[in-house]
Amino acid sequence: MILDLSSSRDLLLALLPELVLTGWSLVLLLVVAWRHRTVGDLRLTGWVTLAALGSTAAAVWWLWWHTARAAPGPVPVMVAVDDFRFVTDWLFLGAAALTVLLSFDYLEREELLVPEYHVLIVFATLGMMLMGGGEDLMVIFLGLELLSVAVYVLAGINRQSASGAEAAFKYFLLGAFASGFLLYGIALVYGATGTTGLRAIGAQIGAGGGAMLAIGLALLLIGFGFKIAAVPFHTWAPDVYDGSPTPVTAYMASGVKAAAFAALFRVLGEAFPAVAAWHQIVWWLAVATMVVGNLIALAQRTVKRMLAYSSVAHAGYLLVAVAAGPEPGSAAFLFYLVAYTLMTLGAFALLAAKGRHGERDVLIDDLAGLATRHPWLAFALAVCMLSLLGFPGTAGFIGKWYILAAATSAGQGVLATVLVLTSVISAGYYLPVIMAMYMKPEPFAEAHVGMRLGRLGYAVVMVSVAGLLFFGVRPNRLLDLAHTGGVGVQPAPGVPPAAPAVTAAHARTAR
Amino acid sequence: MLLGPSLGVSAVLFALGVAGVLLRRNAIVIFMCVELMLNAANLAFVALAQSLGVAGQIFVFFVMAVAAAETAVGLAIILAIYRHKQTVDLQNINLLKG
Amino acid sequence: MYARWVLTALLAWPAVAAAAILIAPPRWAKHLGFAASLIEFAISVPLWWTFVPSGGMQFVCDAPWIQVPLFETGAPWSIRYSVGVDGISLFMVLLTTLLVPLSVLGSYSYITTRERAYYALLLVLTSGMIGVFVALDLFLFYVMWEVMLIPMYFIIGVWGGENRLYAAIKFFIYTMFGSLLMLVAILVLVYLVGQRTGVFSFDYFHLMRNLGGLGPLAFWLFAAFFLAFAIKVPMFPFHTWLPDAHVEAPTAGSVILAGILLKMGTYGFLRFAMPFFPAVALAPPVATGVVVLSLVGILYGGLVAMVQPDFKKLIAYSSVAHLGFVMLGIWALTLQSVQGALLVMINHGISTGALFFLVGMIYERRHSRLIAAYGGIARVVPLFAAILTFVSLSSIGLPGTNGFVGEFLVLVGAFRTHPVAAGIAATGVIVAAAYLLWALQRVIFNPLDKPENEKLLDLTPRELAVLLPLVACIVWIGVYPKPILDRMEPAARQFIESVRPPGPTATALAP
Amino acid sequence: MPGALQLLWLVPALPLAGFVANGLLALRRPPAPPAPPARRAVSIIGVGVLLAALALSVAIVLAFQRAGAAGPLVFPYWEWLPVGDLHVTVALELDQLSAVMLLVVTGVSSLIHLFSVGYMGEDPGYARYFAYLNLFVFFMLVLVLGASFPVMFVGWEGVGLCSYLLIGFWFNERINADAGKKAFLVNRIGDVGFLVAMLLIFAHMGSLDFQPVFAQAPKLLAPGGAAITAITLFLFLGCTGKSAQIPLYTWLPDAMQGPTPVSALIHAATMVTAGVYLVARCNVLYALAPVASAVVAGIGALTAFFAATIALKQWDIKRVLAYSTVSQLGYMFLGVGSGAYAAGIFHLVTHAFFKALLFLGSGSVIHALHRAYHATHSHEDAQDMRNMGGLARHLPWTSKLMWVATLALAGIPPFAGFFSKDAILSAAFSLGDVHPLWYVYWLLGLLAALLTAFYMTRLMLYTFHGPNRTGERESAHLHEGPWLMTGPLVVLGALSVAGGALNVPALFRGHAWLEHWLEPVTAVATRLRPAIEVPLGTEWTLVIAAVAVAALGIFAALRLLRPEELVPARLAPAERGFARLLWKKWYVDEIYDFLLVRPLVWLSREVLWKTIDLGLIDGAGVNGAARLSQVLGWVGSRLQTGQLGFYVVLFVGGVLAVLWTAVR
Repeated sequence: MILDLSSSRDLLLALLPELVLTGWSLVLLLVVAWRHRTVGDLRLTGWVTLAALGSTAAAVWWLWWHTARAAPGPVPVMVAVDDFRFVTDWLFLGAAALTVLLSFDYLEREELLVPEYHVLIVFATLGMMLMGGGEDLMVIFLGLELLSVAVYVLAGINRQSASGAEAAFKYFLLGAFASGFLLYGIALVYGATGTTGLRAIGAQIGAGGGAMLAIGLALLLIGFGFKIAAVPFHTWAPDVYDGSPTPVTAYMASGVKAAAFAALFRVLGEAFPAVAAWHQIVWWLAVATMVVGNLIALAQRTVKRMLAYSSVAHAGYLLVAVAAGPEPGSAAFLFYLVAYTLMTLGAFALLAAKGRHGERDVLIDDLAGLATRHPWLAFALAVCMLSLLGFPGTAGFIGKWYILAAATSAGQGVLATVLVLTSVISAGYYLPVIMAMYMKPEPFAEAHVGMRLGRLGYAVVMVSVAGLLFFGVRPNRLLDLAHTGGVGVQPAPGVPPAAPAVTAAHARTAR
Repeated sequence: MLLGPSLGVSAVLFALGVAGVLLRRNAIVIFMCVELMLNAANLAFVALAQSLGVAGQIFVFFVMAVAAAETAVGLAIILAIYRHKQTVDLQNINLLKG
Repeated sequence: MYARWVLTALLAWPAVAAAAILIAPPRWAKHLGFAASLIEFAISVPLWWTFVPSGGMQFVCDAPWIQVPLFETGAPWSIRYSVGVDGISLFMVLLTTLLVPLSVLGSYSYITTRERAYYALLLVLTSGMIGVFVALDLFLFYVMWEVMLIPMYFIIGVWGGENRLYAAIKFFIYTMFGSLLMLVAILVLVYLVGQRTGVFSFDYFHLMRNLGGLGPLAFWLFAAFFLAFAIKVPMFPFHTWLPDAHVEAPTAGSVILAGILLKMGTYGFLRFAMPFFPAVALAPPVATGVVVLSLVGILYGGLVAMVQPDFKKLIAYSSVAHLGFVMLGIWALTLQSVQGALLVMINHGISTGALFFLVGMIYERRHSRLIAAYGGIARVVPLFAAILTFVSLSSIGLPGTNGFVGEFLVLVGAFRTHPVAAGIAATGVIVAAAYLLWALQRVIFNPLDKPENEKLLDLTPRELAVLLPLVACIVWIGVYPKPILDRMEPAARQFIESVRPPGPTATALAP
Repeated sequence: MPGALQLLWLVPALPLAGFVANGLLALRRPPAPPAPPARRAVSIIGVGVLLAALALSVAIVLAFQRAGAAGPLVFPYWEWLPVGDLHVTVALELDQLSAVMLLVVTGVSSLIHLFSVGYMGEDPGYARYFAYLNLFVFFMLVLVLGASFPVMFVGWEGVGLCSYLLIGFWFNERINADAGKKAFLVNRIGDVGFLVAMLLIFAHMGSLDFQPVFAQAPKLLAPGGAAITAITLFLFLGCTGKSAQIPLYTWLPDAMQGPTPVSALIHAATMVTAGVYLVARCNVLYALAPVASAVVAGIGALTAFFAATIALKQWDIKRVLAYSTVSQLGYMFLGVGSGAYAAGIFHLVTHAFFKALLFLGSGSVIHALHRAYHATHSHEDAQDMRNMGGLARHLPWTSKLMWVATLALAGIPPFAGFFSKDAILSAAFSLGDVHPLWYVYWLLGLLAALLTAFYMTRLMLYTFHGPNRTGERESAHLHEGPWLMTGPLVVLGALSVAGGALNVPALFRGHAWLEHWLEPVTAVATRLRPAIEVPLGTEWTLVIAAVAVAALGIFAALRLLRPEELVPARLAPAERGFARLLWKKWYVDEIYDFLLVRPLVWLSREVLWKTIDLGLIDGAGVNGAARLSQVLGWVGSRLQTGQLGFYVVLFVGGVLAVLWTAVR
């Protein structure tokens, strides 16, 4: 159905999911205001949150089902109405839901009786949805801030933990710093083009703008580069991931990063397809991120930090999809996000089951002999690791393969090569986990007695593992979905596709 | 009118903010520098608004709101870290590293 | 019916059986495994008769698998489940199905821990190996190629020797390094061909038909394929994973490694690398380089094998030498040499497999692979000594055994196109005799001076059951290889024509 | 075609069956000394198949003669290697040459099998021994009957294998195992020559079967051209390995570690003559390659002389005979090299007789001494002539028969050796006016004859005459072996006496039967390279010279040597001076070891394996890369200081880089 966003009714329809979630968030706030004493309250808010997320997803589905589209009109469109938004929304909601499921046991175990936790997750998710659907730089900025502010708090939600506090602290300071750049970039772009609407900008630029625009774009990239933890703006990520409570880490590694990527993708694809400059920048960011992330992960001993760096490395892989441009890259990008979210959540869920007090102390070798004690958990973790490694038979492989295909068909042969070479390095830190679990003896009899995963945790793990294996063998549906979603990100009509980028890429491969 | 100079001023402000974040060691001061950067952006918006229409000025309000929220949260976080470390000097806050 | 489904059955059955073993009681594991592999063999045997030598690709089964909508412009990338065998892969499949039951039987007493997992993995491995040999879709081929890594990785890493972890990860990363580059090459290939024809397909024949005129890029693509396969073969500078993997792997692992996995490299050259890029492969510098490398492999492998203190390492290095003959035969590109190469591939699987079995059997009794730990045991274990001698003789190519037939054909064929190389390669047989006879003397001859060797028990009926089929094959192929040669001749001819279009240079093809 | 001929396949098949049967018997557990019934079964199988084969081959040869087929008869059995234009069929070929070899091989083998029954009687590996022996005969028959180079190659390497197994028969003594390995490896070196020759032949003539190759060779290959010379030289390399010629002769003396009947059969009568057979078989090719023929003759002459010098100073009775064998093989090559193929084969046959006799004789001597020492539990070397002496009293038959063989070997008329040796020498001499080099060859041959006569006489003196040095307690136990051992000796003795009759040249009113018999085989060669007639006078001179030299040798030995001055081995002083040089075999083995073996092993171990493989490729390359990335990762993680200030610095650095890229 075609929504004429100039009419308030249609506008509300277009915003339905966000409105639903906002409403729920208010409800939750009220609930929390009265019920925040006992574990029961915690559970209650948790379930309410799940309900909120579910209903929002339903709302998204409703729009998707009616193939809602915005009518072309004079009024500047603030929020996109396309499949890209819907797919990413599902992604965010799913990540959030899994995180919540994961959090039930975790919060109880760590005695974190803070129902606000769930409220914050809802707000963060709302911010994500705004980022993924924002058709205007300002909306995206607001979404990002909404997200960030919520996550700052989540990072430090555990007031007892010094590391949690420090994580929140670092995240907050650097985050605010970075958002300063983002904002200034927006200002410059606004100055250069006179608008902040993405498609409007794209139409404005046409064949490319002046220095002001270039700088503005650069600053935008920096702002997003921080959120997606691209080298050299990644420095916060390991520490914050390390210090935050594990479910939050999972949420950050999957959802937050996904949101930032979605926004970045939309901005570059819709507003700046014709500007050649960002291709080079993204190209270098991708290479640096892949190399540095993988290399440093190689030197890690604790599982959590290793996973943190590996998420940096994966940001690099996703940047390759970005560098491939929206034309071939979008679908690969979405598919990979789904796979990545699943495997990250699965891995962190298992880590949460293994460890205590933030799991900062779980060494890779502490998993020794897990396979004999908890074969199924070991199997699940092995699947996640293989999927992270991009091994055939898992969704991780299809995702990586898809990105490679996109990159090669965009003429980014060198990027593809760097990607596979760095993946070889990544085998150097994913395999040791499997080795520890399967090939090393239990250090002592009670090594793994403490390890237990609640029913809901199991649900999370099973969902992700099942998803990974299923999409690894039969990804067709998901591929189609990703594709339809990817089509959403299109430059405004009449804007030439990023021809210079491809030629530049070819030149690069030729070199 | 005065577009160029006011943009220049905002740029200088922004640079100052960045420099402050670079050089200072006290969390509060750093945070103030960050606010400085945001305000630089605000100034740019306002300056641009006079030629590009009212949108820019509206943005400023958004940004101020956001800044306020950030401040609230930020100060709380700094407070929390102070509880743990009895200091807000960056030097001593490196539990997480490697 | 049979023709359409046999390959699918060969692929599916072991996987199903593996699942069954996992849920069955542990004490049944070995018997179930043996039964399953025997059934697998039984399924494959009729191939021998129903195969029509002149029929080209046969037993084809083809179905759509994954449709990857990559662009708006251009058709989707189609990945198919497409399998078939010709005169080249037929024998690889049969070799696999023959060696696997023997390996299972040979592991009965060797494997005492986690039997279910072991036999399940062995069967999964079987699926993977057969998949590599029958895949006619490059995506499927790649998937199988990698999938087969995991079971081998576990077999080495879990049931291997003291240094197994190092060997396992080395094997894994070494192989992955090559194959990932190959993946990029495959993608580039598909993309280029797709651009040219508008059909983005991984289908082998589609690519074969529409390749050519790749220009300088062809060299890099070939290089990627070459690296992947050369590591697997292994050719001279890329061989160092082999000794470690062979030595650390349990008997069955070594047998399958040497018997089948190595063949995948040479098979890759025969099926993909050379037919895809004949111009590059036959370009003087490349061709010369390969021939030189294979000569180095023959002599270097032999000489290094001669001084190995560890019997398994000795055999491992001897594999390098044998595979050198194969590479020489393939690149010499005459009918005799190519068929000789194929024959050497089969023979090496049989003879070296038998050698590994024998070493494993004596290792089980004495728990030492060091040659120096034995001596004079022919007096206490005459049967063992007799079979070991016989197999060694076949491995050094004594006329009347299979070893001679293969090497002789390679030499005869190679002599027509590379006389000098053939002459040098011929001296390899001296080295071969040197290292094996010397080892033989130090193991079964010489004074029986170690008291712990005096109580050794001779081969049990089960072990005989493992060895005698191989011995029978050794004699059969040595005396009457005609049935095999007839079945592979058309395929070999076709391979040569595909690489070097019939012309004045193809006199070697004239019957 | 007469029916017997159709059974040609059975001749090799019988020994093969014997091998299988005895092999299975040998593998019965436990491998204890077999009980008498089993032993009898083994002997019956082992010897029976041979006698059957002998009878059959006699019948076949008679049938062949009756059939009077001019050309060879080829019996194809099955296609072996049909690949493209390469067609190798498993086929046997019967012609005059292979007929002769057939008889020699089966005949001598049967005798030696009989002898072995007595000789190996007490050995625990009795069944294994006969299995190997039968297998050897099988391969030898394949060698002489094969109708194509590859089939012949099967036998060629097969006999090498059996010699390897039989030399190392008592494998629990390192020296035996070493000798066996050495034999196989040295033979392998020669076999590569054979292999390369086959490659050349196929490349140039597109076939590997004897008939087409020999038929087309004159058309396809320019006489004396590079191709034919290369082919023939590579073939000869094979011969030097198999037939123990310079430079590959060193394995044969060591091969004496095997049981004595084996030495008699394999290392004197049959296998080592395979090279001569090969050259005779390829006479067409050699006739086309004069240079190669000259090389063959030259190497032969040289070896004949060189080996004879070593034989002068050996104390081990079998080693004397071994070097004598090497030298006599040299003779044969001198003959075939000089184009006198018939003469070469003739000497091959006669040599088979008397050398087998000598070995078996020495065998019974050793047997006797061995039993003697065994009876008195003393550990003396039963093969050292210094422990013998005066055995003629204890072993009358043996000594008489060995004297016959000695005279035959020395070339004293009318014994067999005289005729064959004379034919070779005159053939060599006759080529002298083609090229003076041949006179040198002839001279070498003559000197070799002198030395031969000398060392053989020495052997006989020290062994059978003079005082006994075995020790008085032992000498009581010295006596002949059972009839099973002496019987074959008698037969061989008769053959050594009468063998010459096979080919009495016209000079002595004979009509060179063997030569005419072989004519169909050598016809082409003789057409290509007609033999040069020497005037009657010269021929007589040559004969007289040869006989005189032989007589001189014997006489000198009788005069110079003093058996009574000898002392038993354990008391004997070390050799000195030139004698030591000879005794040490000119140190050839040591030189090979020093120049070839050690450097190769060192290279392989220290350079190839430890340096290149472990050091460079694996250490620096593979693990180096892994370690490098680990180090880089470590450095990177150190940069992650945890200091927010530093993070900001990195951040701003990144900002500048990005901005620079953007505005550039």
